[in-house]
Amino acid sequence: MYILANTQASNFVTGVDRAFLVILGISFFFLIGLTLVMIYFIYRYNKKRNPEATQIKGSNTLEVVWTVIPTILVLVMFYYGWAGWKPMKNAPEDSFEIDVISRMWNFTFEYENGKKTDTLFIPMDKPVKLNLISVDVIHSVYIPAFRVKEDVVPGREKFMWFIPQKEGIFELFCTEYCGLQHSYMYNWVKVMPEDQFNSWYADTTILVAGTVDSPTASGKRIMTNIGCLACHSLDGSKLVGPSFKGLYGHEVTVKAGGETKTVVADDEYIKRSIYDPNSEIVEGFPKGMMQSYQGQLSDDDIALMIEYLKTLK
Amino acid sequence: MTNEKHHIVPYSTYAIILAALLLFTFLSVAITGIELGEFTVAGALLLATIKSYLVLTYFMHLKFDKAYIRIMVGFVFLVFLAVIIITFLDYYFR
Amino acid sequence: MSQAIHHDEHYDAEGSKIAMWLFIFTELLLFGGLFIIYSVYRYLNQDAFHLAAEELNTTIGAINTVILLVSSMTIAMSTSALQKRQKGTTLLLLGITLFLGLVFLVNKYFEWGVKFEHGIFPGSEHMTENLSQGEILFFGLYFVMTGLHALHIIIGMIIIGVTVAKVSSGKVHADRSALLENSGLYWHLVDLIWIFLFPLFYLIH
Amino acid sequence: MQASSHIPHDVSYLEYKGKHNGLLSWILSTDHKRIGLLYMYSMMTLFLVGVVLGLAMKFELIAPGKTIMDAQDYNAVFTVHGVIMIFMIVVPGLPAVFGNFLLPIMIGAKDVAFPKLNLASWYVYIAGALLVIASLLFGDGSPDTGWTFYAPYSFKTGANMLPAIFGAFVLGFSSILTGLNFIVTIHRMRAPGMGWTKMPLFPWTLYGTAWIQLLATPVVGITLVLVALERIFGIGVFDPALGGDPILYQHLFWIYSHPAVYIMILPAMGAISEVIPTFSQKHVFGYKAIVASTMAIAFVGYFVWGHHMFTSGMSGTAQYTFSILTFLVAIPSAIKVFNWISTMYKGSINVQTPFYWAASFIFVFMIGGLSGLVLGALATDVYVHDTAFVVAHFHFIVFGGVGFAFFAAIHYWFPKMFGRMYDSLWANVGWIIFFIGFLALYSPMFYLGMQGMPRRYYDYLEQFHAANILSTLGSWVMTLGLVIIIINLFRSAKSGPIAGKNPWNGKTLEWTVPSPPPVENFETIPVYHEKDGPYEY
Ligand code: HEA
Ligand code: HEA
Ligand code: HEC
Ligand code: CUA
Ligand SMILES: [Cu+2]
Repeated sequence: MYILANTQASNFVTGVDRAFLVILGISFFFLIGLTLVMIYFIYRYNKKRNPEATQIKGSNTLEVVWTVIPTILVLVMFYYGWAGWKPMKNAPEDSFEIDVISRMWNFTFEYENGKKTDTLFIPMDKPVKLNLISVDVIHSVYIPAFRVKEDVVPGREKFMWFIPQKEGIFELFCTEYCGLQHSYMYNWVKVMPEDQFNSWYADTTILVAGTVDSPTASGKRIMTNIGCLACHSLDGSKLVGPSFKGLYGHEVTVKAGGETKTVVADDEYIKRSIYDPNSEIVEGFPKGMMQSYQGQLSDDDIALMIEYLKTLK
Repeated sequence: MTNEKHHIVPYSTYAIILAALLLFTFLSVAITGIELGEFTVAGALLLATIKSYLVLTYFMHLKFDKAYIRIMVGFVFLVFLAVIIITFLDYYFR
Repeated sequence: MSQAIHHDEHYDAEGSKIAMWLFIFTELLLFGGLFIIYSVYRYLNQDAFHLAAEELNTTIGAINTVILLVSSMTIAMSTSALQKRQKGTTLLLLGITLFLGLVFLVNKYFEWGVKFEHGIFPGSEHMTENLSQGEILFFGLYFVMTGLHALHIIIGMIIIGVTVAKVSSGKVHADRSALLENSGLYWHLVDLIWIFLFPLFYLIH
Repeated sequence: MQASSHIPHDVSYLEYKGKHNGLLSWILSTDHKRIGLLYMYSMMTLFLVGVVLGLAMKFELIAPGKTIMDAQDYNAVFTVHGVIMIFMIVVPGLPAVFGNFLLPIMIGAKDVAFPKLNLASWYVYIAGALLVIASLLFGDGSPDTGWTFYAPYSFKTGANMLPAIFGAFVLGFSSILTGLNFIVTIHRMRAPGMGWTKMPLFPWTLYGTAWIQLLATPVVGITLVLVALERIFGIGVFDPALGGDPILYQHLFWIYSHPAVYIMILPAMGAISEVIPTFSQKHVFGYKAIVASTMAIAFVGYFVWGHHMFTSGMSGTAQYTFSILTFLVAIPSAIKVFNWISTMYKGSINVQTPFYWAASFIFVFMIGGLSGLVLGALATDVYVHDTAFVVAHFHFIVFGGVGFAFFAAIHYWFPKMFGRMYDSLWANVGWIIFFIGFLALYSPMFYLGMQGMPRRYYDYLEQFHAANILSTLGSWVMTLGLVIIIINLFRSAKSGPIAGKNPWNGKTLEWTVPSPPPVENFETIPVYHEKDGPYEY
């Protein structure tokens, strides 16, 4: 169990696990103790052994005792809970900042130098601050190994921070229910020693897609990374959005501003659909599910994606 | 199950209360007309509170009812107040 | 344990009064939820709320306040009249109350009408394009809260209507006045809510 | 208010022929006992739907990947499961079934204060339930937001939300009307001489519950209306795109839904507080402390809602205030547990089926409640919030608490309700199987949560597999227990041996009337004297 195999993966682990141990300790004490007492009473004062009950109506002393003692205990629990949580609220000034863009149903991590990834790469032993941004509904970033969790609320600026202290790969889940693919909205956190991280970070060539891949391959990669395929299938089946299969060059019936019209899915249309998806709504699909990718995808990216879409006959 | 005799409130009492209520209404219109900054809201709400107190006690007969009904009413308002205050512990300290 | 004499359940005025009060509590909290929302958004969007409140017509608001207060008095008087066994006066006072309620609604109708003409209604293009978020919230709340209040006026008028019928047929009289008292309580509740709505929406700017 | 004079007192409420026959004599009856049974049968039906959905989820989760349904179905299933269980079963559950049946008898009255309103509440309940069910069958797919309807997802999703939201609203109305009726009944209709301190504990908990129903339900009502308006008109109050704050939605939702959990548990505690003294043949220990803790739970429970939002980004001040208040509300529950166990001390314990249920209630309630303390503390809640740990917590306490209390209550009052006895042996067999299945079903979820498995997950990583298998097996064992229990009760209601007036030697008023009770309960209204009281053995 995480709690017992104290993995020390971040600076918060100690505080949180201590709170767990205190609360669980007291809880087990009462649970086992009271259960045993109850079983003993049932056995000892069974009708067979004790045919005549002794009427006792209560005892004020006892009532006071068992009000005061639990009160003290819960205040102790509160204290440990508070102490373990307090440091989570303030990120150090010199934290390494990463933007987390959450959308249905994936996370994109954007670094200050423009790198974008779908796995969170972070340096060890340095405070990391994640700026949490949602473009649609509420999500939540949860890294169990680090004992951190924070909801990502649209329209609000939020953050979380931690100091990774252990090299390795950890899970990162979305824990706020956010619709169809909620359970697939997980990713990995890769903690690397600082020098290794720095060389990864400095290497911006991976950013420049297309130098190694063919245009269609990089188009497909971009789409997979940014999460289009969560809503759009490649095989003609209907998911949240229309399938990409056979989309390019065909006619689509859309509703725009109350009117229904047909348009041909050419480059312009696809670009519009990505930058301003809610101006024209494909018939039979809900408005407001797809959010604009303006600023997330460049025109070049879209060109590559269109190349890929063309192959999906 | 007893049908105790009601206290009959004379018309004049109601008329006086109405006059007071109207007075407070115009007062609050006047007050919010002048710039008091922060205090406008407080002033308007204070007057509204006084007005609702009058309505509750006289129009709604609380003054003539058994004490426990008054206690219930007070309790409900307190609960509501507490809920608002606690909600603001979030918004105010953000 | 001994057994008492059989006593029949019958008309329990106090019981139905408590019931009415309890119902009023739920109504208060129903609006209470909206007041919480209002105060939070007001706190978060002070300036926008000021700006938006300018749009509302204080005069109409004040007139409506006066109307409601007067109607509250008339219905309160009607209980006294009933207890004094003045059936005619009771009915007259109730009639005035109903009439005032109607006038209130007519005013409201015109007030909303003007807003609609200016393109101010939930989801309108004018709002989403020209107004700030705080103003949209203000008008959203304005329509919900005054709308719900108007709904309560309508319900209150129906209840008073029933009371009028029962008073005139003699089913409600000085010794059985619970229905009248309860419809009075309900009407005062409507008044009570307006006492807060009025300054919150019309006055504070 | 019925004309009472010509209703005979030697005919039981089950046989009494009023104006109507057959089904009509039930669905038009204003007799509180018949209404209680109406609620019971309608709840049982809905409950079976909920159970089947629960089992379906567990079956799906037996292995990662798709087993029997796809993700959209799973999301709809847990939503509907949650909505049915919360809004239709456990919130109205004990008050509507046992409260209706027993409250008037226990306080020495002939009926509730407003019998017609009481019947109307049942119709409102059915209307709400049908609306929710309709959202499944018609429209663009079942609701898929979880029972919490969190904004903004709840007005973004393409699913058929409106009937479900409106249904929940209507159900709330039913709950308010029942609460209102009970408060007036308790204030006005207690038997002569029965002061507040002589009222049995079950009516006391109903009283506390009724106040929460009255004061909390309207808040969720208006909130749900706003979500509906948001969907229809786009008024913007919770839509971040229009300036609204989704966190405010959560505040309002939990202002109701946290007190709602005490609506569920208080009557359950009340039922347990009746069962334990009767089977210990002893005066309840600390009557006043139990009453005071009931009211304290009802009151403080109103101010702790924020503990559901520790990760949503409330201010720090709000977070620790809510945490402290949450801990404080645990104290009265602790007091109750201590008093129950002390009641057994030096009793003469008659270990029968209801007592088994009551004792196991205390056990599972402690587990559920103590796990609540883990959730109430800030550091630990941040870790386990929205994981399977929370699911385990609330199944232990909602279902372990309310469900076990329901079974304790039905086995306790069954002879009173139907005039017949059930087969104790089968009842006990059902209990032990159920109990074992229960522990196997939900305990693994604690473990899963501590491992970091989020809730509302259709699919999961391989490391969570083993515990999920155990949990699924547990659900089957428990269902077996449930089937045994239900069959036993149904058979006995028809053909069990005749039970006397007072098979358990209870001391509360319901044991002084015949089983099943006649239509107006008492031929003459009982009077309490100085020495009389509900638990004077
Ligand atoms: C019947 C319903 C019920 C009851 C009674 C409770 C009781 C309690 N609940 Fe629970 N709760 C739910 C139903 C209930 N809960 C539900 C349905 C949810 C999930 C909603 C959702 O998200 O879908 C939830 C979620 C929930 C959360 C949010 C978790 C999260 O989402 O992150 C929290 C956090 O504080 C919490 C805390 C508590 C506490 C402290 C109590 C306390 O009242 C418990 C008190 C009891 C005891 C403490 C045990 C008995 C005492 C002793 C054995 C003596 C020893 C005790 C001491 C020393 C103190 N609950
Ligand atoms: C009373 C509440 C209640 C009950 C009884 C149950 C019963 C069951 N629940 Fe529960 N469940 C919830 C309330 C309840 N659930 C809620 C609120 C959620 C959250 C939904 C959400 O996330 O939105 C949830 C979610 C939930 C999940 C998590 C979904 C997820 O997060 O991925 C799972 C997983 O397996 C599950 C399983 C089960 C199973 C197998 C049963 C059953 O099969 C167990 C069978 C039951 C019995 C054998 C008898 C119980 C008897 C009574 C309760 C008394 C009856 C009373 C009367 C008839 C008046 N439920
Ligand atoms: C949250 C779900 C979701 C995601 C993620 C998503 N979309 Fe969509 N998409 C939709 C929905 C729903 C529609 C139909 C409604 C509309 O037109 O806005 C749609 C419509 C479209 C259309 C028009 C399709 C047609 O048949 O005319 C295109 C093109 C498109 N999306 C491309 C993309 C691309 C490229 C991405 C990723 C960068 C993406 N979508 C991500 C939900 C999504
Ligand atoms: Cu994103 Cu769940
Ligand atoms: Cu809670």
